[in-house]
Parts: sequence; C-alpha cells; structure tokens
Amino acid sequence: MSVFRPRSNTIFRVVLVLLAGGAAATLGGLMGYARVPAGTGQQEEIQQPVLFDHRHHILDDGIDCRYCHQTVERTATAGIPSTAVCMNCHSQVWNRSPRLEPVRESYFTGQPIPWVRVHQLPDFVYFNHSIHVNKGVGCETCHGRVDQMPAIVQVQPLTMSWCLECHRNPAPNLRPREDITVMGWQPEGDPVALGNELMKRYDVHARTSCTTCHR
Amino acid sequence: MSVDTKRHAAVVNRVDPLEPVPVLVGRPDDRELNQTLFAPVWAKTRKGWLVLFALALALTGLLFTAIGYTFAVGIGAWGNNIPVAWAYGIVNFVWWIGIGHAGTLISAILLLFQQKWRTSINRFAEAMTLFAVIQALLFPLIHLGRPWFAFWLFPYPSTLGVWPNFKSPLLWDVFAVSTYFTASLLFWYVGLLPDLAALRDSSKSHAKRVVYGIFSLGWRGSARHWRHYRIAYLLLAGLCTPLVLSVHTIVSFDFAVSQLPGWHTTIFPPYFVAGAIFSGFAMVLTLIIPARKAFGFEHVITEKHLENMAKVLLATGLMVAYGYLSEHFIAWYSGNKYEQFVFWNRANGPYAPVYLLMLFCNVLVPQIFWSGRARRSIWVLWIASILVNVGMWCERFVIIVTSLHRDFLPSSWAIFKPTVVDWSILIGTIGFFGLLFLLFLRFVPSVSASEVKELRRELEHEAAPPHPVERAAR
Amino acid sequence: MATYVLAQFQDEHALCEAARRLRELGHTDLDAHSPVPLHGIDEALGLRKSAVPLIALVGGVLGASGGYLMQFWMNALDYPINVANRPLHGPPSNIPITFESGVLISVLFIVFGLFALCGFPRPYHPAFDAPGFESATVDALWLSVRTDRTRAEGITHELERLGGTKVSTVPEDER
Amino acid sequence: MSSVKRIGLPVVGQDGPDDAPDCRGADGRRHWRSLEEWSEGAAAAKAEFPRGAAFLPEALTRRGFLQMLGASAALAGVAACRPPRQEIHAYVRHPEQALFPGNPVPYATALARHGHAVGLLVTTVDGRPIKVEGNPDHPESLGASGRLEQATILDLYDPRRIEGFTARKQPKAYRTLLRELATVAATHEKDGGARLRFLTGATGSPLLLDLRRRISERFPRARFHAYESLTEEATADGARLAFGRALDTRLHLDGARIVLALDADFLSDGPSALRLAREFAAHRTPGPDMSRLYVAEAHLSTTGAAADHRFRMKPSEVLGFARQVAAALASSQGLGDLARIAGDAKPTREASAVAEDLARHRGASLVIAGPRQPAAVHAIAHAMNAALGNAGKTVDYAAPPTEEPAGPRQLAALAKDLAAGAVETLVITAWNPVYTAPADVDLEALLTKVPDVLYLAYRPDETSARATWVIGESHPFETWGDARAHDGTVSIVQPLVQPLLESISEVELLAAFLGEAEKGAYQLVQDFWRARSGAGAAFAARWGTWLAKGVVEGTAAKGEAPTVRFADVAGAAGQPPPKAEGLEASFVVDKLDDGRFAENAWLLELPDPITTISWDNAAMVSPRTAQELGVETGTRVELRLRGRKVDAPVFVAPGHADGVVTLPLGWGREAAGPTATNVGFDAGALRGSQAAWIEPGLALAPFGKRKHKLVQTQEHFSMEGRDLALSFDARAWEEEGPKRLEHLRGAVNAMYSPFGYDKQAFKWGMGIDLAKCTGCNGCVVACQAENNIAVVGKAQVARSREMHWLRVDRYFSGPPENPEVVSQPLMCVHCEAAPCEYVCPVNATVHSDEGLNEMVYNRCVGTRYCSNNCPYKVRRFNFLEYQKGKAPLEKLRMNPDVTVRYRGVMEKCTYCVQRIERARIAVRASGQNKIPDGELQTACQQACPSQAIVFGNLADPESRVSKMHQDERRYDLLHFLGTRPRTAYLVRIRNPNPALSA
Repeated sequence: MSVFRPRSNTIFRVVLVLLAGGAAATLGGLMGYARVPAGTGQQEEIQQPVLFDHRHHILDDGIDCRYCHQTVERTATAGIPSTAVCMNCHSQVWNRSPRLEPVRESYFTGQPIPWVRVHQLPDFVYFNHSIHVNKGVGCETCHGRVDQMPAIVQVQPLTMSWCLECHRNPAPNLRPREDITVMGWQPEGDPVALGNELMKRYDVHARTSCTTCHR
Repeated sequence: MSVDTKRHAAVVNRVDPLEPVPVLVGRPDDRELNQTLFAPVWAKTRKGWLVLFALALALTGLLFTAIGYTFAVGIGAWGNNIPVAWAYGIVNFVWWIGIGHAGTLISAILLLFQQKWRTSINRFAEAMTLFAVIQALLFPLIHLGRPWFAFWLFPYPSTLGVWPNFKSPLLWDVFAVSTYFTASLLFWYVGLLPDLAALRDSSKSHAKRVVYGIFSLGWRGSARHWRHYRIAYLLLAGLCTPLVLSVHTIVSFDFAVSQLPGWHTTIFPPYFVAGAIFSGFAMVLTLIIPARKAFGFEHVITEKHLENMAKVLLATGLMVAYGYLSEHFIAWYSGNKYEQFVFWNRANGPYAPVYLLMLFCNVLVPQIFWSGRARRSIWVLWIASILVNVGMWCERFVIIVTSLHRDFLPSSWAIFKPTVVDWSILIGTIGFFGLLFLLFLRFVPSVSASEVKELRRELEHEAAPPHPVERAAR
Repeated sequence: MATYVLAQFQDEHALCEAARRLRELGHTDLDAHSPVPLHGIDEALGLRKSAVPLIALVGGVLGASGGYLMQFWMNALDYPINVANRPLHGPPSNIPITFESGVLISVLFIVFGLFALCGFPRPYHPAFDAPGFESATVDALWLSVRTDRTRAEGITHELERLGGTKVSTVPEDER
Repeated sequence: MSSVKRIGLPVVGQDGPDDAPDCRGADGRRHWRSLEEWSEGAAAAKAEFPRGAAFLPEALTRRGFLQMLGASAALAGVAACRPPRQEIHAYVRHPEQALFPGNPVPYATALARHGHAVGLLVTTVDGRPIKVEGNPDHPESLGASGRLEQATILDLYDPRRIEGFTARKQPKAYRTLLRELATVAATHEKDGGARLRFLTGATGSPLLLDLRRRISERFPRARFHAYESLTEEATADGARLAFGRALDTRLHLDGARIVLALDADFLSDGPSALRLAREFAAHRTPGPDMSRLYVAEAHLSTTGAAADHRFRMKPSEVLGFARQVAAALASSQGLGDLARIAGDAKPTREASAVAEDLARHRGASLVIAGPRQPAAVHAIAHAMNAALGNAGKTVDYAAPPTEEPAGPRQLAALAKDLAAGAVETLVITAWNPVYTAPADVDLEALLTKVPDVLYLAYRPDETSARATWVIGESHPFETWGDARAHDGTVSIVQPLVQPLLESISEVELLAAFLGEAEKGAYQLVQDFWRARSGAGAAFAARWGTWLAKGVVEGTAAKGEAPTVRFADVAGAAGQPPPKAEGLEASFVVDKLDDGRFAENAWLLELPDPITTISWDNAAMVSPRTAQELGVETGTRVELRLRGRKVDAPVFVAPGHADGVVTLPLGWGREAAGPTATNVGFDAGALRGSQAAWIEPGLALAPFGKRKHKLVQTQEHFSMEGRDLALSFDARAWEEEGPKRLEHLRGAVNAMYSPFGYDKQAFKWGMGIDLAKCTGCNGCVVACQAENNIAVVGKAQVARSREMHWLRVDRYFSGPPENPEVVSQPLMCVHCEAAPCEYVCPVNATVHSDEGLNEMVYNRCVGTRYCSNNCPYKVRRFNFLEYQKGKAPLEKLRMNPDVTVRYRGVMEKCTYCVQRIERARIAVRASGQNKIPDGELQTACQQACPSQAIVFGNLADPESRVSKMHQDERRYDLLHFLGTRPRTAYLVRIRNPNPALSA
C-alpha cells in the first residue's frame, strides 16, 4: 500500500514550483528594487531646517542658480550659499518673517545652517561640477526642474549606469553654455546636429575610464 | 554483519592468486544484494560511526570558527603577504578539486569504456567527488578580501553597468567549478533514483518510506522510465567525461596563464589532470578500504577493484613524475635565468623539505605497485594512498608558495609562514569532508544496488552476446 | 473509470511473451516494472526511441552559443575596456566559458528533460497500491495493463494464463 | 569630499589686523583664549574655530568607512544600506580671499630645525593643512622637501599633543597664564634676573634673537643657554681655529668637480642637504663636467652610497687620512702651506690619488668635513680649500647668527648654576633636554633643585614630567614667526590653521617676559620686521610679497673668503692623532633626528635607506668585527662606555668599518606615546659631553639566547645577476654602454598590436634617473602623505605587509665589506600591457584612455591575483583594516582627493591620478587642452631633492619625460616580459678615478 495519496503529486509539484519561484523572485526583486525610485532614493521628501522654496526664488524672483551656487563654474562643489548671501536680500525683504528666523540666527551667531544633503554620492566617487558646467551640461540635466520644486528632491537615480549613459554619449545632454541654468530648455533646430556641434565647440569627448570618477 | 557476507569473506580468502580475481564474489540473488548493500542504511547506528561523527563535527566547528574569524578581521588572519598573496587558501582549493576528480572520472569514463569493475565503486567515488568539490567551493569565497562582494564575479545586470572580465582565468574557474558541481550532483542523483526507490519499497517505517519516497520522485522501475533513464545516464556520462578533464585544465590555467616563473608552463593542463586523477583515486582508496571492511562489502568491492585502482595510481603517478621531469627540463632548456632559478630554489630554497616530501610521496611511493603483492596488500595500498594525498598537497604548495615567495625582483622576496587559522581551515575542511561522508554512508546505499544487480545478470549472460540496447546502457 | 491490472512474472522472457500476447489482444497501454532494465522489453511493449538525446543537443547548442555571445557582448560591446592591451573580443579567452556553459545547460536539459518525460515528481501511482508491488524495485518483474474496469476481468484471466502471479486490479482514482 | 571644508575654518593666511573679521584680535584668536570667555562665547567659537571642527564626527567617519559605502554600492542602493543623510555646513561669511571649497591652496611658510630653516609651501584644503612641499623660491629648498619636512604634517594632527597650560599642576586659561608669567617675570626684576635662566634650542630666528636681546636688557643677569644634542661645536671650533672667528661654512657643489667628504653625510644630513643634493645630482650624468665624489667614513651613509670611491675607516682615523691628503698635496702638488699641517703623515696610494685629483681641479674641487669630526679635521678642510683656491668658489663663509654654538658646553654652564641652586626660574624651550642631555649631565636630578621649571612642550615627554609649568606649544604650522636659513635668508613663518589645540609659541612665551605676549605672535613679528625693514608706509606691500614668496629678499648673508691661519691649524692638527684601540663608539643621526620625530609613525615605519630596518635602530658593526665578537644580526648585546650601559640589538652592516660600532641617536624614548615608547634603544645614554660623537673604549657583550627581531623591508641585497638596477663605470659606458642596453629597451614582439594612444592629448609617463637618486627615501614619505597610505606597525612589516606604494629598492654589489650600492625607487610602472589587469575577474584594475594602469578600489573584491602576476610586486593589499581607530584629529589630515582604502582591497601607485585629474579639469574647464610641462608633478617628483623622478606627458615630444624616454641611458625594468612600462629608468653612472680602479 503506497504511503502517498493522489493529491501528494499535486502538493509535491506545487511545493517545488514555490521553492524555485521564490528564489527567482527574491533575486529579481533585489535587482528591480535597485532600479526603482524607492531603491535609488529618488522623489524622497527631505526636511530642511529652513523652508527654502526654489520655485519661488527662480520663477517669481528670476534669480540665476549661480547667484547663490557661486562656485559651480570653478570648483568641484556647486557651493552651498553662505548665510551672508541669503542676508543680501533678506536683510531688506521678509526681514521679520519668522520662517527666516534660522537664517538670521545663523547670521548673528555665526552658526552655519545645518542643511540636509539631497544629492549624495559615495565617497569614492569624485564628481566635479565645474567641468560639467563648462562643457555644456545644464543644471537641469541632473537636478531636474528645480524651478518647479517646492523642496529639492533627487530626480535622477544617480546610479553608475546612469552616469555612464551620458559619459558614453554626451551629445544629447549638451546645451550652449549661456543656457546652462535655463530650466525647461529645448534645443531649437535639429537636436542631434546641435549636440554634435557642441561636442566640437567645447571639445567634449566620451570618458569612461575608471579614474575619471574613482581615485 | 549478516551471515552470507561472512560466507563471501570466506570465499575471498579461498581465492587462488593465480586465478583472475572476480569483480563479484559468489552469485548472490537480487534480494540478497538488497539486504547486504542496504544493510548499513537499515542497521542501527554503530558506536564507531558515532565516534567518528563527533570528531568530524568538532573539526567542522573548527573550520567555520576559523572562517568566521577570517571574515571578521580580514585575510590578515592568514599568513599571506606580498609577494605570497596566495597560499593555503588556493593550495587547499586545488587539492580538493583534484581529489574531486576521481568520482566522476570513474563513473563516467569507466562507464563509457564498459569497465565492469566500475559498478560497485562508482556511487562511492561520486559521493566523494561531491563532498570534495564542496570543500573546494569554500575557498574561492573565503579567500576574497571582501567576500561580501563575491557576487560581482557573476555576470548579472547590476546598476553599476560593469561586467566581469572574461579574460581572467579566475572567472573561468567560477564557471568551471560551479558547472562541475552541478553536473556531478545531478549525475549522482540520477544514478541514485532506482536505489532510493528500492529503499522506499524495502523500508519498514512509514517515515522512511515517505522520505525516500519523496527523494525517489516516484520511481517504479517502469520500462518507459528505464528507456529514457539509460540514455540520459549515458549522455550525462558522455558530458561529464570532457567536463572533468576541462575543470582541472582550467584550474591549471590560473597558473599557466599568468607569467610567473614556475606557473607559466604549458605542461600544466595535462599534468594537473593526471595529478587530479592520481589524488582522486588515492582518496577513494583511503576511504573505501576501511568502509568495505566495516560494511562487509568484500564480495562486491573485491581485490580486483583495489588492484585496478592501484594500477591507475601507478600509471597516473608516472604521468605526474613525467610532469615534474618536463618542468625541470624545460626550465633548463629555456635558458631563462628566472625560470631556472625557480626550480633551483625549489630544491635548495627555504621550502626544500616540502619539495622533497612531494617527490617521495608522488614519485617514489607509487613505484611499489609494480609488485602484484603490494597491489593486493590492503595495508600497503591504504598507507600508500594516504601518502599520495599528502604528496599532492605538497605539490600544490610547492607550485604556489615556492614560486611566489621568490620571483623577479629579489627586493620583494619574502617568506610565508602559515598561521593557526591557516591550519584550522585545512584540517577543518578534512573534518567537514568526513562529516558529509559519514552521513552519506549512513543514509544512502554506498554501493549502487541496481547496478550490481544488473552486473550480476551480465555475468550470467557472459556466454551469450549481450543485447545491443543493454550494451548502450553500460 | 480506468483501472490497472498488475501481475508479477518470474523471468523476463515470460514477461515479454505476456506483453506481446496482450498487445496482440489489442491492449496497448502496457507497462513493465523491474529493478533493472530488461532486454527486449521495449520491442515487446512497442516503445519508440527516447527523445533525451535531442533535448541534450538543443541544450548544448543553446548553452554554448549563449555563453559565447554573453562574453562577446559584455566585454566587447556593452562596456569595452582596454584590459592589459588585449583585444576587446578575444575568441581564445572565451573558449573555456563557452564550453562550460554548453555542458551546464545541456546537463540541466537532460536531467529535467528526463524528469519531464517520466512525469516526475510523481510519488503516488495507482500501481503502488497493488499488493506486493514493492518487489518491483527489489527483485521482481511486474507487468501492468491500464484499461477500463469492464475489461479488467478478462485481462486478469489472461495474465494468470500467461503465468503471472499475484494478479491484482487497482482502480485509478486521480483526484 | 569631507564636509569639514564647509564649516569654514578661517585660514589665517594673509589676513592681517585690517582684513581680519571684526570680532577678532590681531592674530584672530585671542578673544577666546581665556576659558572664562570661552564658556560665554562657546557657540561663536565653535562655529569659527577648527578646534570644534576636529570633533565633528560625520566629517570624519565618512571617508574612513568604505565598507558601508562599498556595501551600499554592492546592494545597488537598498535603502537600508544607504549611508545616512549628511548635513551640509556652509560658510556663514565666505572668506574674503578667493578660497573655493575643496580647492587646495598652497601657502608659503618655513620650518626651522636646530636653527636652520627650510622654505615650504603647505597645501591646505578648506583650512586643513594636508601636504608639505618645498618652496621653489627658497634657496635651501629649491622646491624640494626631505622626509622630515614631509613627516611634520603628521605631528600637527597628533592626538598626543598637549592641550592648554598647567602651572604647578593647575590648569590655566590663556589670559591667566600670561598674567602669571608676567608676575613671575616681575619677581626677577629686582635682582636683574640673576636667578632666571633660559634653556633654548639653537635658533637663527631674528625675532627670537631680538626677544632674547630685549629680555637680557630687562634682566641683565639672566642667562640664555642654547643646547642641541646634535651639536656643531666642533664645526664652529674648526672655523675659529682656521679663521680666528666663528664662521658658517657654505658649500656650493655646482662648481665642484672633485669632492672629498671627510665623514660628511652632506646629501641627507645638515642644513643644506636639499640644496646640495640638487647641486650634486646635476653633475652625475656622463660628460665632461661629471663630478667625482670621494667619501671617507665609518658606516655606510647615503652619501657614501653615492660615492665613486668610498674609504672605509674608523671616525678617529679620518683626521689621519686628512693629514695624508694634505701631505700629498704639499709634497707632490706643491701646496707648501699644507706641509706643516700634514706633519709627518705618509700619504697612502688613495690619499695621493685623491690629492692629485683635487689639485688637478683647483678652484673646482671641495673638501667637506662632517660635523661629527673634531675641530682639527674642519680646520684642515678649510686649509686645503684655501690652498686649492676653492674658497670663494665652491665654498664661502659667513657670520653665524649666534657666536657660541648650541651644545654641551652651554648646557654644562647651566648645569653648574642648577647644581649650585642658583636658579629659581628655568624656562625651557629646547626640545626635551632631559632626554637629549649627555649622560654625564643628570638634568633630571638638577631640575628638582629649581622651584619653577617652565617647559614649552609639544607632547608629554621626559622633561614635561619634571617641569612645574607645562605650556602647550603650537605647531610651527599654527603660529607666526620668522626663521633663518643656513645661508642667512629669512622667511616669515605664517600659520596655515588656527591652533587645533590651545597652545602658544616660543615667541609668545618669551614675549611674556617682556609683558608683550598680549600682542600675539602676528603683531610681534610684524612690528619687528616693520622696524627692521625701515620701509614705513611701503611695508604693507613688502610684507605681502614676503608672505607670498616665502622669503624676505636681500637677507642672505654676504659670503667671504677669509685667510686661513695655517700656523694655528698646524698647531692643532700638526701632531699625529692618538692611536685608538678597542672598539670605537660612533653616534649618528638617522631619520628620527635628535628624537623629536620619535613619535612620528611615518618615520618609524620608513625603512632606513641603507639597512631597510623599520621600527628599530641597531648597533651596527662590520661583518669582520661581528665575527670577531661572535655576534650576528639580531643578537642582543650590552654596550658599556665609561661605566654607562645600554642594551641593543646588533645589525651586521655591509660597508661598515671594522672596530667601530655605529649607534643611531633619537630612539628608545621612555616617556613617549604608545607608538614610540621602547622602540629601539637610546644610544644617547652612552654619550658624554666631552666626546659627543666619537668615543673609543666601547665594550660590547652579547647576552640572552633570544634574538631581537629586526624587521627589514628588503632582506635580499643581491641582484642575483639580473638586470635590475644597472650602473656603469663612466669609461665602460663611453665604450660600449649604450650597446649593452639594447636588449633592455625598444619594441618586443608581442601577439597583440599595441593600443594606439595617438589621439590622446595626454599620455602619462615617468622617468627615473638612477644616477641622480641618492636613496634618501623622501619620496616614500611624500607618497604616504599624499595618498593616505596606512602605517601598519612592526608586526605587519615583519609579515612583509607594508603599504608603501613607492619603495626604494637597494642592491649591493661587490665585496660585502665595501660594496657598491644602487638605489632604485620603484612604484607601479604602469605597464601598457599590464599583467595584473587581465587576471582580475571583476575588472577592478584596467587601463585608462591615457595609458594609466587604474586601480579601482571600490570595485576590488580582493582576489590578490593581480599582485601574484605583477612582476614588480608594487601592489599592496589591505590584509587587515589598517585605517581603523583614528582619532578625529588624525582624520583631519587625510587628503580628501584620495579614497581611503578599506580592508580586503588592493592598492598601488596611481601616478597621483588625483593631481592629474585636478590639473586636467582645471585646464579643460578653462577651454584649453594643454598642461604646461612641469606644472603637474607627482608627490614623489615634487619632493625629490635631486630631481631623479620626472613625470609628464609623453604625447608632448618636448616634455622632459619624453626626452628622458629618448635618453641613451634609458632602459625598461624586466623589459623582456613585454609589459612595456610607462616608467623608464636611466642607468646609473659611476665616475671612479682610473688611478685607483686600476
């Protein structure tokens, strides 16, 4: 008399399928997760010590990015504005607004404002703003429509493969230097032709050597 | 031990040395074979087994403690340094992989060559292969500086957009070893099916029936199944044969493809494969001699088997010796002073004792098998087989450490000294190997009953020409 | 509602004879059970050649070509890197992995193909319910006929006439 | 990029009183100096001052922890494994000067040791000094820097530094300290400072000397005693003997073709070593103006290793040899003046050959006497130089800053007063005199007789333990001052960072005794120089240029060539020297200087240039002597000298003179930190005041079975007959040298055609000229500082796991008693067909489009296969986590441009790729595509005093490196392997005297 019953066959097979499927799903899930915003930290809301609204400063006041991010064309870091820069205007306007209290406090105590970092690369990645900006890569390309962000979020995955896309074929991401800070910039005329033309003009070429970013 | 095995033992003793020793003593019928061959599985756990198991368990514990420690503090826990960046880790890896060659070789190649004496030792040898390869598989992982990134060695689509480097012999290793393990495992399991079914059907307890029933997947000896089974088994053997040769060839590439004097040698692939078979058969002997005594398998694993294996040892031992010879000759002949120095250094450098031990164990010891009496003497066989295993470990040490510690620039020469952790891992793997093997002996028939039954029929049909399909099956 | 009629036989000739006889009688759905493969049973049962070799070939070809293309695409096309001044696409260095992946896939195809063809895993089968059938994997030869209940009676007699012992009938109840 | 930068450490570079932020005093820090105010203004202080910054955790953890980040990369950013959000601290007020976050800014300053300054450029990033370079405008640096200068930066961030001040066991705030110092000073006014003494080190600083003068005016009976254990008394006496007055001797090797060094290690020791190495190396290439160097010495020094002829002799025999040369010059070369000096000396073959050579190059030769030699030898050297007409050409003389040389004599005077109990207040600014004092001056006991011992200390040490006042000393990079180079050139010492820990400088301490400490160092130095320059209104502008250039122009002392008083010299040197019997003790200076670098882990681990011993010093003897004494390397022996005892391990040194035991000073500290305590043995404990350097009558007795483990980074000194570090004799080279190199360069037949680098604007390469390299190891420390290279400790070095990316291989050839030496700097040679690359399974080491052999740490899984396959064995592996457990202060030193490697990762020389990328980005961002040759230097190249290392762009045929690759002396290391290295070597050429080599 067999120890198994007809339903054993089904059970046995189902279990096998579950085991195999489960293993596959776990691996696939991890790989997938690494590619979705949840995994790359995109669209993550981040509390800043001061409710700074880029939207308002760019659209309503028409301030150029470089007014505050002064060193973007000259150094690796774009440069977080010193409190003094804020006070240039806010000593005059909104100089009583409670929202700006932390700024004034910083200015008078000399304590820096503890901004929270949004775009964060590993320490072994050496990203340099100046070279990108000078070779015609716009702020928008990596940081997105800042002019539409009440609070800054990371819009690009910032994964290595994402960097590589552009490092292998920069042309589509180039724009004339004068439009670097323009938001929602559209190439007039044939984008491909323009891209290639800019490649020549700024002497841009693909760089995928490891030491370009890792030192 | 059952009555009839005693009888067989008696038969063995009465055999006249001038007569060819049979591969199967007596004419036990199927039921008898079932009884004797499954006896170890059904019998009560023995004291001896428990003692050995406890020992193996302890050593396994040591192994994983040592590995844990290495992971915690880094490779610095070992004796490795610059220039000797590879040492025990890789020595053990190559040694175990080599041992893991006999099984598949015996069952696959001997099957293709229709060697009757294969039948009663192949299951045993395959199991040994699996467990040896498991030991070997540990090392590529634990010898990494950052083992938690080991998965970077596999070509999976990562967000880094970087791929492994397929020019690296190490990557070939990854593929070769994992393929070899998978293939051996499946080959072994497929071969096990009929016996598992037999166990299921001949076991008394309900639990055992369920367990064996699950693992035998519902095998019921149907002619429809046999038809696919035989050809599948044959094909697996056909694939495993080149595979087993490729694996050690690729392992030897780790060295041959580099340009270090003492490593960069074209003789390596054949010489490694020969060495692998050499050590593999040695290990089979080391294990099978006590096992057949303990379980009373003298009638199925007869002196014929042992003697044949001794012959294989002799043959492969000579090949290995030839490998050494040609290495040294080419070094001298090349006129390359770096190459020449390495071989001079092996015999005269700080590691000369290991080198001499290697020569003794691998070149001298096998020579005693020219004498038939030595081949038939259990003790000589057993001790020789152990010595060969030691010798083969020394060979890997000589190749890896001795070549590394004095290479091109004398300024960077240095001495390698193994640490406690190094030793623990080496001994630990032996314990872990033993552990798995003991479990195998206890829960799986270590001689393939179905194949021995078939063999018996063949021996009966000897007179009449075998059936064509059956020939294919063998 | 199908049933199985099973009978044990002493030696393979009797078994084969019985099989032939039953087929002459038009019972095609026969199967033999034995601890070892039997000679000439395939003819007796009229079984065709196995499909396993074909499966193996397909697997081997897929594996090898896939392995080679993978290496070519990853190192020469997707991320070409100058490694030690070696050509990006170096066929010689691709041989080992091509071979290994060929073997691997082929082996997997064979084994799982075998299981598929045998309908494994199938721990339960009506035949197991036949009294004494356990001996099929140990030392006895069995013949089983799948038929409908109506004809079971006749087959039983036939089998007994052909020398089958322990003849029994088990209903197939696939639930 | 560390976020410390964004805290806005104020770099008090150029900002003076006017442009300093309002809230600050002249030196920009005084206002928080008192703890009282500190507690009030703590908030303000924290934001403004680095001492806060040193303890911001996130700034420091981040760079160190590659594991976490690696893991995050590994799991491709599974949120759980992503590093925590970091804070960004922006400047509150952006500094006025063009200071950009993350951009390195070099500031000119100077570093004085034993009263001699070397001009430096110190690179700061975001206010953190991280790297020292030489100042090209400084005459004694010429852009080069030695291992000690390089290592100074590590001391700045030493967590063992003394913070704050304690007087009589009471912690004092800055203001309180000054007040109390003022009162102490006042109590001495009534008796004119009769019971006030100062124990200082040697100094040339005009400001300090001026302060001393003014203190002496206020306290006429107070005394200053200058003590240096590495004394140059003999040098001064020699000059007095020869010229009748104290004069500094200034060597000029660029004009010298024949050089005779009498026990003088001028290439690695002494105030002008950097300049002399440059000048010496300039004439070591084959040709008409190739120089020839004779060295007479006991132990094999780097100078001896560079010599064309090296005469092995006891230090005491050097005088005899000098007289023989003089004799030969007098007799056969007709320099009659020298006859009396030579006395009855009989010239040997060597002596005559040297004399002949010297005489053949009158005015273009030079005799150098080492500071360890007695006055007579110096006098003879002066006499010979005068007689040979070298004076004024290859050597000239100038008045020293202080008449009396610092040394035992001055200490003895002080000791007398101390013993007499005539001292109430002793101010010690000299470095750790209790340790450095001669064995026969028991300063430790004497100090107990002094009620108030004020000690200006950088770290707790033997002296601070005996002092009643321990005053935290500022690091030279933290304070204002001035310093004088050996040639008289003065540099303004400007700070690169606020004191990381509360401390003051010697200037401020002395000023306290004039009641001027309140002014602060900045004010003091500026006032002094405003007065000294007499520039008035124009001063501000001039001051600016001085700071920018790093030198005060026109301060170099006038050189003169005074007449030698041959009679007096003869009087001192005329009679034959006494025969020395028994063993002779010879004390030498090595990498730890007088011991003040004993706690510098870089230097402790740095292998000795000749013996390659790391983490130890040893009593060195010749093979012969060792045999006679029945000792061998590692044997522990007891050394006895005039009843003084020391236990030491023996090292059998090739090329060492027989009958001498060489004892390196500065080791075996007792009250040092964990890194240095009981490392090596204290040879100083054997030293007496009389014979500070050389003393006969040493007894050596082996004891104990167990040997002492001396670890060497290189254990095999033979080239095993392989073509590795090649050297030729000049003549052999002329004849068929280039031909002998044919098989070591040029194309090798390879299976694969080389990758083309023609389209690239840059094609990096390096050239190393073995003829120039003196093996000083300066480059090794420079590399360590630039690339955040870990120190691994003695145990790991013993396992041969040192991490130095750049090592200097040293091979001996010829007889072991006096071998020829070749030093070969070796770092990754960046093979175009790199064996390491194709074996890496994960593509962690690959080639860049500009031909760099890249090592990608964050991709490395640590199979170590690359190292096995590297024929040069230049790869280093993090066997353990060597960067662990750094104090926050230490972490501030890390170069933010270089990844800190985690355990399990392979690393190696990258040709300073961080510098390459910075330079390239700079030029390309500004639109061009050309980096001028020489503007981009690797750390090793920049440090190298003899300019043996040249890095540059091979794509530019005019670049120096391209020319080196074309040089006929060029060869490739292990060329036959076909690795096509990007680093080319130039063979070394020796220039032996045919008369002697015959």
